[in-house]
Amino acid sequence: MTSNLYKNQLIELSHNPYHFGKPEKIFSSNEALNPLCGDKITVYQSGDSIQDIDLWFESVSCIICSASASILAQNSEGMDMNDGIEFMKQVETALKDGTLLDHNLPKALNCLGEINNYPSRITCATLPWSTAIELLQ
Amino acid sequence: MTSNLYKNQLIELSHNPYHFGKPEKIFSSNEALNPLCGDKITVYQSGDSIQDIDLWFESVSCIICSASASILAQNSEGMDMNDGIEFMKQVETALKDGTLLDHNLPKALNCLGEINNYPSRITCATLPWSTAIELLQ
Amino acid sequence: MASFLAIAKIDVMNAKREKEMMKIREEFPILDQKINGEDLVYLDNAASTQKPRTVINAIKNYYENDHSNVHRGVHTLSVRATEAYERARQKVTEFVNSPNKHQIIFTKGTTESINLIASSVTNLIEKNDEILITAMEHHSNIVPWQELCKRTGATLKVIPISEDGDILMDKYREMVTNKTKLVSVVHLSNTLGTINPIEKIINKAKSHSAITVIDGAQAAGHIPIDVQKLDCDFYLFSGHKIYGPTGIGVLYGKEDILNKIDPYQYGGEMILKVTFDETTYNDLPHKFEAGTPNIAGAVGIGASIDFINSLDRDLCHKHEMSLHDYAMDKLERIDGIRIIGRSSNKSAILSFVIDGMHPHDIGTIINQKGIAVRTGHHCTMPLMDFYEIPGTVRASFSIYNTHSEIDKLIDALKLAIKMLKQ
Amino acid sequence: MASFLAIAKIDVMNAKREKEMMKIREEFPILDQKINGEDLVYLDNAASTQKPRTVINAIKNYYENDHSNVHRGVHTLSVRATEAYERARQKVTEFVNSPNKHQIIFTKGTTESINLIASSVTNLIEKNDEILITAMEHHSNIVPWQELCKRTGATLKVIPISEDGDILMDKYREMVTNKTKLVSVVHLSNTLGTINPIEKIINKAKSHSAITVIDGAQAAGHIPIDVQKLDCDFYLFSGHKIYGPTGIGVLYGKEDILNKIDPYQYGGEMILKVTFDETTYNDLPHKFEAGTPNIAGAVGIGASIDFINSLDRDLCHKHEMSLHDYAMDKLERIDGIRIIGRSSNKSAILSFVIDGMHPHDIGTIINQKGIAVRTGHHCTMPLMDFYEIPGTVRASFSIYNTHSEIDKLIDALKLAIKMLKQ
Ligand SMILES: Cc1ncc(COP(=O)(O)O)c(C=O)c1O
Ligand SMILES: Cc1ncc(COP(=O)(O)O)c(C=O)c1O
Repeated sequence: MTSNLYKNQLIELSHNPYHFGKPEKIFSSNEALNPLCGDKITVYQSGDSIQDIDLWFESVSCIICSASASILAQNSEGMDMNDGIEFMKQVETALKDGTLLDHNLPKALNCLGEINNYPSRITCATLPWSTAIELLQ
Repeated sequence: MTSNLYKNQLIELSHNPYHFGKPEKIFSSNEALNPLCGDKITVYQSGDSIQDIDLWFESVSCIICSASASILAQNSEGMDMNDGIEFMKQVETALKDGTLLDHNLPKALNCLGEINNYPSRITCATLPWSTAIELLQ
Repeated sequence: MASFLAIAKIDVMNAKREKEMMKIREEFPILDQKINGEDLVYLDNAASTQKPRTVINAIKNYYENDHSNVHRGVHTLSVRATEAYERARQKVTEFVNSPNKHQIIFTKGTTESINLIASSVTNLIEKNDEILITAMEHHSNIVPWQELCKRTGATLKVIPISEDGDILMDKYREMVTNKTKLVSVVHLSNTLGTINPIEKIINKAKSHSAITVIDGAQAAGHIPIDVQKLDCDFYLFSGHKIYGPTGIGVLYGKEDILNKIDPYQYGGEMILKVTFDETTYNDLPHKFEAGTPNIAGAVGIGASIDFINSLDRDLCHKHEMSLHDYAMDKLERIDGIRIIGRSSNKSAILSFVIDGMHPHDIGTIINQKGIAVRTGHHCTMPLMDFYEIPGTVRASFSIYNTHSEIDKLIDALKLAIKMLKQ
Repeated sequence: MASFLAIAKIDVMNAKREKEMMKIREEFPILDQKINGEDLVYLDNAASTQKPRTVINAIKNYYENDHSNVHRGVHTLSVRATEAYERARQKVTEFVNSPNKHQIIFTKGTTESINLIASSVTNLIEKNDEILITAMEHHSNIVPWQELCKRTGATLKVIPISEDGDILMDKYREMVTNKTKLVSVVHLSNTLGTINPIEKIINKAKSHSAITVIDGAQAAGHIPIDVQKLDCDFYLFSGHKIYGPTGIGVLYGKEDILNKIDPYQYGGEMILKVTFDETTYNDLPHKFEAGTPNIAGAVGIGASIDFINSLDRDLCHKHEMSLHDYAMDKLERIDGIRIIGRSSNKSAILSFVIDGMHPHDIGTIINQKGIAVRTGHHCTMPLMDFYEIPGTVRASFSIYNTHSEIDKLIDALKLAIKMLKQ
């Protein structure tokens, strides 16, 4: 009877997040706060342009947020801007609505499938995505 | 089973109040409002000095207030200032405490003896007295 | 003969309607009691309505099952309390047809809602600007604007009313100019019962880009509110006047203006980030909700909205107006009575004075018969000055009142008059 | 051997005391429930305490029997509601030992109380004046002063604290000068548990004629308050943290300063006379209580004070501290734990962080075991910056908690650590 949210996969992801840290070359960046807990995340677009998505992030945050950021960085890599924004918006909405498992989204996201049972933690999961969308728009 | 407060004596007093109106010669005056109902009373000291008390009053007010003012004017008339203030303070306190009948006060006041059963009306009864005390002090 | 039949027909209809309403009356535990040995007749509904069992129980259940502080907690009770609080906001959103939930701010009551606006718009008001209110406003829709004018150098202007208690719309139209920055008007007058033509008032104000504020304290419980249709900038009301608890009120605002004006109170919840050098404010609605909110109060107002939604509002309206008309008719037959407020568009509020008798004396005497009316200036002193009276006796009717209660009111009034005249 | 006996003796005493306290626990209906299949362990008392049956019933009874609007009514229900409201004020008066009833102002809560002061003292603060707060203040005792400083040009200065979480009193004494116009300090820190030496702080401030404000949000439920002995200008707290309802708070003020400062909100009750040209304000406490007050909230806080008065407060204090010390001892044995707040003068609040683990993750996981703790910055972000942490896990104990609940907390924490370390 322990939490269903904190699965191995999620915890591992948060221990070894993808693209955690400042990239060598920063094209642009965006910082955001989680007003509920005061957590902070900075999302960077690496390289010379915003066309090919290559996101990195730094954060002081919980496992949900770190894992979510890691999934974002890995699964958006190489998308062009428009596709990327659309993808991110889709994920953000699905996280909020609790419909993550209903769409054809990257499997990696499944580990956040339970998040809608933890309403106070949804912002933790969406924060990287909303921050990235703001960055790209 | 009608109100015990509204006795004939009280109503008569209010219909024919003693010293109702502006005196010919005003030494000083004081106006007060009842914040609960917005009623207004002006108390006048008639004559050339404040030494011999001779109070008059004008008011837009309820029966309780008018009758109380009438009793005040009649029963303080001719007192010297110090005695008058003491008397008025005694009545004011007795009205508030509901001890009007316990003291050796003018009989005319007995018609206000029930006032402490009408807490929202106590200020109506005390207003002339507190206004007069302020005037004299 | 025809007219007699017509009257009889109305009576039957009224009686039928009243029978319906009596099921609702049973929902209000407070009404079933004796005052001075007589059945309580509660006709002070414009001051505060009574609460149905569902509202009282919603508050009790909240404290017995779900209470915790909101918004910042990850544990179950905190999540539940947050959901209960936000569900209440959703109910208010639908109740006034706000386009968004975050445009609903919870306050202490109408008075705080108006104070919030008058304080937070300060940065939008300049010297020589004009603020318009009407001659029938409640003190809470007068004094905050007086203070705003003091602070900013703006001028407060008062739209006059007719002897019947209607806003003089022609005068109003003349008064609105490009100097007019804000118009704040009561929807339903608590003293006169007048229902003001706020659609027209708002339209005219908007044609000069003035901010529009509607004091809905009395209206919200009686008139269905649609803020999108009204298109006002702000609409305000109190929980305790719509069968809900004390200590909770509502401010609806348009999104752009809520974003433009300053926060009102500062503290927890309303911030995004605090350092000793600088503070960043949170988004709507949190920007205007500093500190631990009245969670149980919100739950209670939510339950009161559920209660209202469960009513046949048209039936309720007809019942209230039938009580009003019945009382008016009987009152007018009493010698020396003067009705204050004779608008042709009225709600079930009846103010009157009786020649040579003070409202307080009347109120105290009829209370001996169990009858609760409000007496005095009803926080509308300037209106009393206009009618040159010290105050009125005000009987205000609600869904749970009955025609026989009005008979009792009339009998008690006659007795009071007899006593006071002697 | 000696020490083993000593420990055993304490345990017996604790157990005996706890048995006493369990009668009190039964008064709190909410505590008897399962969360995620486990018994609720409510350790979030610093955010909000739970309510005893007597408080819940007082509110219910008020609505079922006595509700009406207050102060201006002559009918029986209005008189009763007014008496209930003023009786609550009398209870608060005695609770804090205020010399007079009219020095007790009812507000929405601590946050509003502080905002009221920060707004109403504006006319007493000038450019170049200094306002002192400490590094451990709650946002509600920071942001209103930042805004006051913005408005007036005064400077906000922050009294530093030690790593243990104590105010550096030497530094404080240096900082108080003739420029110091106001000192606002938390009595009991909601994050650290530190009980500040407010008598000394107030004395020093008064020696330079500074206004003293004490945020008693956390203290009022745990420490007997005597405002006359403290001799502070203002003392503030919230109902919901002293077993009372949400939406009601208290501001105690000295009479002279309450008379000197401006009103805060404007409307009904707080006026003596209103014309369109001019308004005269009412006396204390009404000057600061505009609009229909939270009558049921006042009745509720009155009942919560009755409840506190019915307790053996010394016993309660010993019980809470025994829980605190027991938890502290067990926590310190856990690898990687860091206690935040180690003052030698502490209340039963325990904040901690665990190496490499985020408070939110811990809070969410132990909630699965029914355990409610608060996680995050606790509205003290600048304090988090001082300790260079994003937040803490905070377990705060109340009279109804038990030693075995702490065992459950510790077990759940160990499980969370195991999960998060894997
Ligand atoms: C120390 C302290 N001050 C102020 C507050 C604010 O109290 P409220 O949210 O009840 O207004 C709190 C409550 O979180 C607190 O702990
Ligand atoms: C028309 C009107 N406006 C404002 C108010 C003030 O409402 P509250 O006292 O609930 O703040 C009232 C209530 O008396 C009212 O009738």
